[in-house]
Amino acid sequence: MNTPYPPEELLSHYRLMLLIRRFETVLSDLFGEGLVPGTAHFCIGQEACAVGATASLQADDLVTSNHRGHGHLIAKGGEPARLMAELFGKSTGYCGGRSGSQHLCELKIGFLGSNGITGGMVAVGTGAALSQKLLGTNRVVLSFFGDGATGQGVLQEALNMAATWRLPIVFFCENNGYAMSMPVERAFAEPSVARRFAGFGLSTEMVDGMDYFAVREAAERAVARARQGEGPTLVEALTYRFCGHSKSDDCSYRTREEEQRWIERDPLHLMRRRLSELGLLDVAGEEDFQRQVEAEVQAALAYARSSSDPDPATATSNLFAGTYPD
Amino acid sequence: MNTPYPPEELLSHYRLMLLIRRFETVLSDLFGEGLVPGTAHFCIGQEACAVGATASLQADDLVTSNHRGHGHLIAKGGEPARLMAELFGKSTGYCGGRSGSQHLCELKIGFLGSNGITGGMVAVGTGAALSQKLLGTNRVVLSFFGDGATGQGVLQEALNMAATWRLPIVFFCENNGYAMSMPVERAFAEPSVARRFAGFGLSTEMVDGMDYFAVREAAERAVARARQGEGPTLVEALTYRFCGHSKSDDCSYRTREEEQRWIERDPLHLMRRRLSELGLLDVAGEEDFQRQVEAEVQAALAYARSSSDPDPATATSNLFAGTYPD
Amino acid sequence: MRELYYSHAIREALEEEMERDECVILLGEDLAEYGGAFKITADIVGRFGPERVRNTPISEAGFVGVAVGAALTGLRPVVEIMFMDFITLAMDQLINHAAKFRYMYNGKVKVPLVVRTPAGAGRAYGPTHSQSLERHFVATPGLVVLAPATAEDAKGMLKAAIRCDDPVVFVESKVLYGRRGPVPEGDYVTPIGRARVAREGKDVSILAYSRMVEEALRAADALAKHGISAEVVDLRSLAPLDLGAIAESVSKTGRVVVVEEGNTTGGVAAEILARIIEECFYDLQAPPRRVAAADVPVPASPTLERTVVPDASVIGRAAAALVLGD
Amino acid sequence: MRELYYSHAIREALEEEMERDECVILLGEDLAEYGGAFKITADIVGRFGPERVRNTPISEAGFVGVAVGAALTGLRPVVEIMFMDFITLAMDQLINHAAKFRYMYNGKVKVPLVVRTPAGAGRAYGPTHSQSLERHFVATPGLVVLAPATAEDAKGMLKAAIRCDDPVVFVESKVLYGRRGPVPEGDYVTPIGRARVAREGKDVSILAYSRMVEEALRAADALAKHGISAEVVDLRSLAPLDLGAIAESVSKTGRVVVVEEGNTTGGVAAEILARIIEECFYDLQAPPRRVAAADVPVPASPTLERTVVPDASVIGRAAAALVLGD
Ligand SMILES: Cc1ncc(C[n+]2csc(CCOP(=O)(O)OP(=O)(O)O)c2C)c(N)n1
Ligand SMILES: Cc1ncc(C[n+]2csc(CCOP(=O)(O)OP(=O)(O)O)c2C)c(N)n1
Ligand SMILES: [Mg+2]
Ligand SMILES: [Mg+2]
Repeated sequence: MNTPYPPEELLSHYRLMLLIRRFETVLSDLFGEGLVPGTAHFCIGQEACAVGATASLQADDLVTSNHRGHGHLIAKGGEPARLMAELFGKSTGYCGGRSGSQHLCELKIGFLGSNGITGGMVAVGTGAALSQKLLGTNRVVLSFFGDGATGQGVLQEALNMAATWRLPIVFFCENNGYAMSMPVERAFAEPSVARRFAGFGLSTEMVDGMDYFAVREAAERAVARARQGEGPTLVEALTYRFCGHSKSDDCSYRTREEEQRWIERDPLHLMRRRLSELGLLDVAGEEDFQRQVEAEVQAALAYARSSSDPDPATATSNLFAGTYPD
Repeated sequence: MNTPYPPEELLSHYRLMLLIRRFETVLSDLFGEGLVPGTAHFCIGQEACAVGATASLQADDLVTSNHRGHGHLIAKGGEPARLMAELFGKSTGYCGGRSGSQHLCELKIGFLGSNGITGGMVAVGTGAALSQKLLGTNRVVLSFFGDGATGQGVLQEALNMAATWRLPIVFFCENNGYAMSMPVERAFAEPSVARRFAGFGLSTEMVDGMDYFAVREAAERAVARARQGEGPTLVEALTYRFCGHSKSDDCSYRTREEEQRWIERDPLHLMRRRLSELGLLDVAGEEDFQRQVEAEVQAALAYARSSSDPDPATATSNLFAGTYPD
Repeated sequence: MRELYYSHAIREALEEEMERDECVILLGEDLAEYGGAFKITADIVGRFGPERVRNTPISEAGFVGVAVGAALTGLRPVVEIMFMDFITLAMDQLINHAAKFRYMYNGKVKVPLVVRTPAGAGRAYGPTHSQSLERHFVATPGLVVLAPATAEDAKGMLKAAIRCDDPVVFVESKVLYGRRGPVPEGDYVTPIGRARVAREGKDVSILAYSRMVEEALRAADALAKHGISAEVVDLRSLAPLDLGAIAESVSKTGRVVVVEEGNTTGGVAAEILARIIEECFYDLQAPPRRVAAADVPVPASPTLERTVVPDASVIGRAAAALVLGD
Repeated sequence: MRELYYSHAIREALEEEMERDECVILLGEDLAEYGGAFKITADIVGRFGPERVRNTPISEAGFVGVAVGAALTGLRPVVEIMFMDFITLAMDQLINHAAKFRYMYNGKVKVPLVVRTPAGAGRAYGPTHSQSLERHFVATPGLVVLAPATAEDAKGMLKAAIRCDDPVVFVESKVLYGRRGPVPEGDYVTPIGRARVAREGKDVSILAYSRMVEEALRAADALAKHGISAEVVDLRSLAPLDLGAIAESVSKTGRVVVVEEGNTTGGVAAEILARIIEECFYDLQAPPRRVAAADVPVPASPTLERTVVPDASVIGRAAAALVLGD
């Protein structure tokens, strides 16, 4: 048993997955208690997708995300504290409290943005890939979306343009089997996203979305193709959200047995097992990580709680860049 | 050499193709001389699609059409005179002069409508198919569109819903190689419409769109599937428009050689040859048809010319069905 | 009279209409078993089955297009757009299809379509889940736009909408969903095109709709304490507008504040101001005012959201300034 | 000064800006070799190549989305929507993406996007090829909306639009394309947010934009013959509006007619009337009026089209009635 990846990297990615899990779990509890405004969608169960796919990128590559984007942001280097502050609607949040959970952006870490419009950012990401191509940057775009989002025409249009123009983008679909309550088999005559778009003239690949290694390998192949000018790849990662769709959801549309089957393939367990098989992680190491992660999440929470609300006087600022009169 | 179709029917369909050709040719000349308001798109070269596909329908089946819809309307039983009057913007036109070339409708003959928004009517046709299914009518919808229209997300969304819900609809794509000036190979990484959507979970078929018999046979298979509750079929008919995209177009985006190759496969010639091989049509018969068709087109023209303009006082009528105050 | 939640009043209207008319069907995301994001349609699928209560893929353009086609051919679809913000994806289906068909086909067809959708801020859902976009539909000839403020009207107006042969955009309020009010049992219809005087007064007219009626009434209470008698008119039918009721109130008070939850510029209030100027100029004792959201997207932070969106205190101040002079 | 067609002035602006800044690219249907439906971009691809002058598939939502993403990441895309009527397909990209990004990401990004599109009736193209839909963008915070009436402004304002760091909807007029007027050579910019007095007068102000300026000037000529001195203000920047210029003209004349080619209800004129009421009420000697299209789609028949769309004679009558009393 070995791996081509540096042990330090694997451990730090595992730690990142733990961090995302803990962040989301704490957050979800806070929502449950009504302590956070608005709503949010948690990616508990899908951490191998966020971390495995992002692992294939360089720091200046770009990511676009969707409503379930906390993991993507953290995986791309986002700070839990500023994310938490954003969720609390605080001035120290990534977007000063304006954006909330679904509309995140931090260009400094190549996180181009998420948006509450399902599917919309995939076209935006495709445009970012066009920029990379025309500006000759050699950067790649990784665009995350769900199975449900593939119902959107604009996403399908973007797939075609990316394929036709051979843009440097990886379309990464986290197929977690449901769009809110809608099972993928009921929304699409062809439930596999990779098979559905196999005719679109781009590379497609299906991968186990619970397995960090599988995700990372597929994403690396796709990123390499993109970077070498061989055009886009659509990666379909089969995964599952262990939580409800958003803060209030009793998951009545799926069975406890199905949930159990997936929970047995918890990406954290799979990775932990693999790391211990590789001799990289023991119980003490795991506990240490857990402590670190807990501390980081609690610090994020403290930061968010102690931050100030945005100043109402700023409520209309930053609409336009322009200096022309309004 | 024989055919399963009644001779009378074949002859009348051939005559219909001649009629459409003549109608469009005369109309195109009139536009050239600036004698018709607005604009229009002629289907010269694509008559086997309109007539062959519509031949697979029963009278009360429904058709939706696109901007290049004169042939579809005439094939479904439309009167050239009322169509011509509509193109002239006259009160006797199918929509009282309001709709012009691109927005035709005549429910009496099952022509549900065309619209100037490329791709839009395919979703509308899909909705009509949903009605047939829920109302249990046993009717089928035939929805015409071009290769270019397949770029529209809403059309792709409709394909999926029809496939998922197994709706009684035939998606009939007239792939004439271009969307306006855009070659299909440049617009789509996968230029074949049938191949591009093969993964969508509907039946797909590619057919020679210059050959009435091939079109009709494919359409009949598709209509039969639809009527038997086996869901939608996407038929891709390879065809060519012998004319420009619309009234003013010098076709600089394609070569004269390419045009010549297709003109050698003129659907009228192919059908005429076949009919004479079948012993159904001789030179006298052909001349007779030509005379009939010429007379019909001239009568249509006379009708349109002698019709009155719409009364300006009616310009705002028929916006709402409602009786509530406005 | 028994009291119902606004949300349950809507559900009752749907159920009664589905019972009354087999052609009424529901289409939208997650509205079957899940009951929709706001549980409005909970349990309806159990009664009427999945053919008539149809979960769609996430394809707003497509399923609104499908509903338009279904409405053209005998069904009476009631579509749910989960948040009004997403209706931008179906704008073409509404503006270039549903709204135009009857007119452009010269009265040959009708489009008995209802698009129900929750609008408005107040829940810290952020920029893509808080908009009030009815302005776009009021500005589109051929559409009816309704926006009830009470549970009673929610039921009566939805019934009117479903029975109406024209396309209706039915604006619900996600905040009002949780309000209770008296609702008659059984069948009744609130006529389209008629405003309602929610509170009589003589010094100033406050015209509002949907959730803003509540704020207007609160403002009127406060004004009363200062000896100002405010009349509150619930416009509820935005297209057609009840100009008679508006004129009557304005002629009585001579002063008018028009309130809207959406942004200030280009909104429904602008149109109403224009109409008042055109119809009631000489009745005015002071320039009419509008109170609406600041011209920015709705921020997620509750502090900022409150700053941006109008409430009773801004309304009250505007009304008082009108009466007392600035 | 040399004279150019309005269409050629636009082309010159595009070429000069593409020359000046490599980041400027063109995206749209058929705009490369074919030069677009109105030949505005003819020959540009020859100079700048197909990477920067990029034909798209028929995917308005997709390619506007792509352009938004490109604008976010360093390019300055100028998108062409072939007819403004089709912009309904890209509404979500404009309203929920382009317009919101800067605000909701709290000023971290800019979206230097231009969407050029020909609007208006007058060519008998019918209901889906004749609309003036700028109202929707004026009503969306975060968008700049420009609508030049002269060749000089077409060039200067398009340059301003391209250099502007905010998303711009640039409304062209298909009728004005064929008008010539003086156009300075070389570089100049018409500032955003500034109206232009097209003709001075003292009895009544006629505020108009795009093609309606021509009609307003014609009306002013006719009014002059009856001794009425009309001032014509070309608004040209619809968002931001030049309220100063409007107030100045209104305070001079005390009477105002606002003209718009689009439908009456909910249009740009409604907003301007509302602003005038809010800002200039006590300057008014008579109720301001609007002159706009009847509230119906634009019919194809030239007779009906003329009836529905405003022209010099309706404007003149409205202005005269204001001055002389009804
Ligand atoms: C345009 C649009 N339509 C609908 C929604 C509501 N919505 C938010 S998330 C979601 C399901 C998305 O499913 P999927 O893409 O599979 O992502 P997942 O939630 O499973 O991660 C829906 C319907 C939305 N936000 N935007
Ligand atoms: C939404 C929309 N986009 C663009 C157009 C302009 N347009 C009209 S026809 C056409 C080409 C359509 O190509 P295709 O679907 O292949 O049909 P064909 O003209 O070849 O028959 C285009 C771009 C339109 N009418 N509607
Ligand atoms: Mg999913
Ligand atoms: Mg074509």
